[in-house]
Amino acid sequence: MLEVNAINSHYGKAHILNDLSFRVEAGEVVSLLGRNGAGKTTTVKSIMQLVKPTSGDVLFENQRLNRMSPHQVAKLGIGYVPEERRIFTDLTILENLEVGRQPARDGMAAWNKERLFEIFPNLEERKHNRGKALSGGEQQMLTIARTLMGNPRLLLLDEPSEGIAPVIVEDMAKTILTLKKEGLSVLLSEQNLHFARIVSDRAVIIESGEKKFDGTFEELESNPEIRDAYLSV
Amino acid sequence: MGLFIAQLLTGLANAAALFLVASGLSLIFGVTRIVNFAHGSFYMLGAFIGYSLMQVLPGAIGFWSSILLAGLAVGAIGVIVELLVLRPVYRAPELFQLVATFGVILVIQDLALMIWGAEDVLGPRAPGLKGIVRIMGEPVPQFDLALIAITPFVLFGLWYLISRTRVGILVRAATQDREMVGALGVNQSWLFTGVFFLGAALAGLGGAIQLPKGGADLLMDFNILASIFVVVVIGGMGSLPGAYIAAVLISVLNVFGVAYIPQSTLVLMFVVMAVVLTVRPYGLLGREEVAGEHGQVGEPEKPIKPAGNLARGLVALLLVLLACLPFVAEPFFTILATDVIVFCLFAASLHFLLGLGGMVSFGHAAYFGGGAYVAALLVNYASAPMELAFLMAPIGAGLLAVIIGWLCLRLSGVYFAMLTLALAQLVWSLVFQWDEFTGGDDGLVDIWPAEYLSDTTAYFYFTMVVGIGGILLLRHMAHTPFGYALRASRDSARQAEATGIHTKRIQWVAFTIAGVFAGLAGALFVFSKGSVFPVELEIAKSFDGLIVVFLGGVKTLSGGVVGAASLTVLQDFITRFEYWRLALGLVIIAVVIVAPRGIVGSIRAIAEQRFSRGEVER
Amino acid sequence: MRTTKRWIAAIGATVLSVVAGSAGAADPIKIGEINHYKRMAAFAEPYKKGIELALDEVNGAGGVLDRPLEFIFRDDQGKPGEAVKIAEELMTREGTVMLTGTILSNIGLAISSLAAEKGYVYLASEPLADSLVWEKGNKYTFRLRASTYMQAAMLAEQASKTDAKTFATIAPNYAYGKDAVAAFKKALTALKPDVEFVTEQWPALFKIDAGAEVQAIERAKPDAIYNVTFGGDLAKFVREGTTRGLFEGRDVYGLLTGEPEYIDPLKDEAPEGWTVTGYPWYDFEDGSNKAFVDAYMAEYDERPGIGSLVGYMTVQSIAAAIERAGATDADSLIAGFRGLDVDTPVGKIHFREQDHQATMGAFVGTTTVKDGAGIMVDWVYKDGADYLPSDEEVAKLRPAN
Amino acid sequence: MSAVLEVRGLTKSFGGVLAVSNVSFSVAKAEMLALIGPNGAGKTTCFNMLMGQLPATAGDVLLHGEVITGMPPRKVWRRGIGRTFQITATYASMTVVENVQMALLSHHKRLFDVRRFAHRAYYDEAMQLLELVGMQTQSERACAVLAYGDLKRLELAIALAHDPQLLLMDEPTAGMAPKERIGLMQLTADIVEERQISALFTEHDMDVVFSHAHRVMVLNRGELIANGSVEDVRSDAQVQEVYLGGGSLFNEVAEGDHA
Repeated sequence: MLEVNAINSHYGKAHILNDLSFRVEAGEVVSLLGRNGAGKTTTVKSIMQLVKPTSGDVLFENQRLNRMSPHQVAKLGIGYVPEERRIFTDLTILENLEVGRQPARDGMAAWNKERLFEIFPNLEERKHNRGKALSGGEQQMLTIARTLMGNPRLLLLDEPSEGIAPVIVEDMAKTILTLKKEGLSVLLSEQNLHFARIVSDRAVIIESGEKKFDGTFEELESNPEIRDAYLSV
Repeated sequence: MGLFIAQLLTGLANAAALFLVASGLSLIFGVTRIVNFAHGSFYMLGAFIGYSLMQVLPGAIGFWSSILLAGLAVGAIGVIVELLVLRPVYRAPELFQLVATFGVILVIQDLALMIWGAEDVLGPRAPGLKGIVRIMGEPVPQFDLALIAITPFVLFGLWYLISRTRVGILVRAATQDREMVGALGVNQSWLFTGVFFLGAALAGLGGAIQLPKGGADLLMDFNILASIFVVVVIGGMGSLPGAYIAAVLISVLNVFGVAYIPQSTLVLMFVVMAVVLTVRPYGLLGREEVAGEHGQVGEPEKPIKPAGNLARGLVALLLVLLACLPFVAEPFFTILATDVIVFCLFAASLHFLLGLGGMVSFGHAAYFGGGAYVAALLVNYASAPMELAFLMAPIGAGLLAVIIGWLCLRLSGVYFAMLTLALAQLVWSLVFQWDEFTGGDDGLVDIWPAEYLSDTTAYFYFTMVVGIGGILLLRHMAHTPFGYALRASRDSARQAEATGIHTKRIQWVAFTIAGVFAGLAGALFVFSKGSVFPVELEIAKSFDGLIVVFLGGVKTLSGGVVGAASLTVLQDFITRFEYWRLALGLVIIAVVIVAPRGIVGSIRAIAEQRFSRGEVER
Repeated sequence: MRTTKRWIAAIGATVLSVVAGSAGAADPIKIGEINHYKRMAAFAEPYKKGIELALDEVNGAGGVLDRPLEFIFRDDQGKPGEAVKIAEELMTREGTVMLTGTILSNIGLAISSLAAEKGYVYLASEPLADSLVWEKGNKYTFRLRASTYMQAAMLAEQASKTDAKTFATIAPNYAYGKDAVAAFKKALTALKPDVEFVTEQWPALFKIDAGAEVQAIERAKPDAIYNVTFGGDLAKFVREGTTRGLFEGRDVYGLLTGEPEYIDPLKDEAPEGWTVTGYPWYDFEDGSNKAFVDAYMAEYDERPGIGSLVGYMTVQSIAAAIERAGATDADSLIAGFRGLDVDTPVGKIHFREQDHQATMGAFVGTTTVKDGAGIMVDWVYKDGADYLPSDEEVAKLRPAN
Repeated sequence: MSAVLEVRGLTKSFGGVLAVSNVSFSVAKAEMLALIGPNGAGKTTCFNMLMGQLPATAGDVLLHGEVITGMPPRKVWRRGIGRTFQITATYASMTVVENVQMALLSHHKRLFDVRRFAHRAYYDEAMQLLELVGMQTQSERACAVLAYGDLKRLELAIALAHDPQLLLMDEPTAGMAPKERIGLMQLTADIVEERQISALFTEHDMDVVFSHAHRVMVLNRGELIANGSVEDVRSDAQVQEVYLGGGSLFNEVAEGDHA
């Protein structure tokens, strides 16, 4: 579904991603693990074309994304949930959802407000409230809901558990599993290993913009060297 | 009572065009964060295009459709400007785009002169609305009533568009975080273009709809600029109802001002603005600016280090070369070099504020002109010797900066900029209109230097010592603890405050220092020209300063000076041609597009790419 | 530090680019002409055409002192500081022998001050400020055109002949407007001590709020109105005033209102029955005025403005002064101008020795609309010599040289 | 043991909504006290009131018995409280060492000095602080290019520049890799121990909290619902419900992980 082929990305002068390659298959949830500064966010942004890779290809359903602008990428069916949440604080919840709305896609049930409120009941209660009145957890839910309104086939989640109370993180995990059942593919950038393990099928570990590991969590478990070097607890 | 109502209606009618133009500016600023200096030019184009259309389209239908078509045409011109000029520079540092819009002003001025000629044109009167209606015995023009009736519909239409439609939701979302809107699948470029179309169209509509009350002329672009900025700021940047309330407030107050204090014209508007912003810093319906919330803060400045020995040696050598100028070049070049140094000092003082302090002052001319006026007034009234007058100029300008700085520093960002503009305009209008004391527009003349400096060469050396000395002093200050504290207050006021730095006081002192050095430049200026006039306090002068600082590179230490020197020399050359405004405008736009980090910033970026090392500017 | 290096390079580049621009053939006498060609194009263009017309005539007749006369035109962007710089450049680099030009009074004053400081001769052609030859007058500065005071006094004379007792004034809120009102009040009060000024309106220049101004004047119920507004302000004032009936049954006196540059844009909405100063180019039947208008229209195929006349007379005055001086150094030129008599389209004018003001007068008449355009009828030419203060008064006003 | 900091009935309302409601607690000398709670519970608001960045609606803050409520942050700082921020706040246009020098210049009251160059001032002192947090090798890098975790460490160095009595650390380890988290907290613990100063910190990583805090307070919807030892708080039913969660999904995995 998504294929990242030897991309290099720079941020200013700093070389962040170094010949990074990995894949996400249809219906799969993949965790992108690594410590802060390893290049996780840059990877997500490079897929989204918010950062332009200087070389290499990003392919989504065999279409080359390079040189597209972010809105074209989004239109193709990639939904982006940024790290800093970035909800529109002056807009109501309903309006936030409206910003994300895109036409339905063939072969998938389109998301609408009613369906989303089933998954995120908290949001319905406060649908006329402005974004700034929401708690951190609610804001995070809204970001995901807003992105789902675009009916993506692949969801890019950048550190969704960051700064969220453990109890909400549990809800988040349930949500991701629900979405997986709906047929969505997910690429999850995470630091919370516990969380990543529950929701994802496979892990990709990066360090200094290079891939260090790609495999299932069982394989990761059986490779303590890798685990300790890049993630160790 | 009848007169009171008639006056109220006059005010409401006057508010119409003002609101249309200001709402367009507010909308464009809200979404694109561009302070569009060229908005007055759109207004002027609306008037001229509307006028031309009315010549060919007959009758009432022709009249009203001309107004609409003028709006659409100006909207289309706005789109062209957005696509060709602004789109390439959206990623440049914040506020850099205003340099480009300044280029657009120049280009449009000359194009309008080419197309419509120099003579003012009088707009045709509205067919069927030429007469008056008697309201309680007072005559009220029918067209005034039409304007009063139309404006709320426009306001409602805009309000509905912005708050009830999907497009409006997207516009508001983009106002806050345009990158995120793009990442959600919305083509934000077209959203921007659309907003620019709408904003420009509103300005064009404003220009066309006032035709029956006036006409079109080549000065109307700058003439409306200050008023619409005032309206937008009083109403709250980005708020349409705010713009309407402010337009009505200003217009109605103006009508009563004319009736009861006729001398108050000009000053009144700025007093109202100063009062409103003192009570409500973000305007009547504006909301607080949260720094960096728009996701386009731009990359931070590079760390700085004092110049090394090699660089110092080079500077010394160049100064020696400069000192040889009177011996090798014609006298005129000594005069030009004097002008260049004076302007460089002015730019350096603004850069100190803007670059190091992160405080964007739109009214820096107040201290330049203020210093010049202090010196001139002392010479004129107290027959002060040149030395004393020269010394008092920076002190006087500094005092002015102390007061204005105190008022403005309660705000930040664009609101700060706007308040500095308003207060500078207040100073300007006082000087302009208090002619018993300041000579008004006729200025103060015969302010010549002391005997021993009266020779052009002697004055050049004097300027070199004082001017370049001032520039070097400002530069030195950047490397001292105070300069660091100033940068710290800019980079992170939170951290600075949490580590014992009184950021507002640091900024206040810096504001004053910038005022002092601008005043020093003003003193050098007045004695080199022998006279001073209110134009030295005008918006255009402040803009000149901003343009050169941005053009030179706001995020580099030498940007202000390099920009000032380049522009002065370029201008001296280019104004020899007939359509120099067109040429200068195009040159400015070209530089903006080619070198979005400014001249020095771009040269440095190229050098860094080539040598790919060094995070430190020398 | 890159700063200074670039800066020098930039200077050097200009040096190179402009050094290649000297040397000529017949060694003309050069005059530096500074004006706001862009900022005030509607006024500066006819003025420049007037100059060029006169230059052709002067040079066609063999020039002055057997040398061709040449004007070097430069645009000052409407900035006094820029004008001073250009003046210096013209005098030091271009080799001009004297300066002339400007419409705006403030720039005229700036150049005049420079002229005195540096010893350049300056003929202020169009600026109207009274102080140019009086309070700020100096040895090197001469002025051609009838000043604000003179023209206001002409209108005051007309106003004194009616039985209007209460007056309202409206003038742009800056130096020229205030001078014009003060001069009118002074002259009128002198002629008719019992007049009363019931309101003074001061709209901001080019930012008039015409509806409000008309209401404020109407509220004061004056017998007569004295108008100094011009340009876009005038248009708006006239339109609002006409619509709201302000001018019905009132005498209106308009300074400069009858000049083609100001009245033409009003077309068929030009005010009727106002007493104004202006230039009735369409109404000359014969004589030197007619000859000038004909020559101008033959050359340019458009009507002359008052600026055209001033430009033409500027060249005539300068040519005459140089011829009379016999040399082009400053002292000779001053001697040439002082007491100079020049034959011009409006007749003989005289450059007074006591204040360097020329006695060029103005046309005063009544406005009306004919064939969709505003014109002056019943006009007379008033000689400026009759509207200047007495010599003692001038001596008091003018600093001793 | 006398209290370094004492908070009495601290309250903050934003337009009638209570963000922090009648919170009272004290911090003892050389104590590491954690303040935990869900996002939006009022932790940062609390910090902002302690430091003077936000005026309190009601209540008092006492430092060594002196009331500091209502003082601006810079004065609170001079009295001996240093803080780090949830969203890092550093001087992006300066080098790492200059960031620390800036705090030292402020500490030595040399901010208005325009005679000497700043980049030489207190250089050695600044380098020592950087060494303490393990940032000495990056001292000449531009702050703007630092990784997030390094910024957090730099903030700590800045906060230590004036030898504070109390450190306020708002989510000091957010955005760090697990190993770095432990390292930073261990470093903090060492400093607290060695200098006998106190630290009050907020944190979402329960591993960090439970392994380093001497005492834990839980804030929920502006109210302090628990205040006690790690064990007490961990087993508190209310805390589990509103914050820690049942752990149905996590615990087994987490346990396995630690094994």
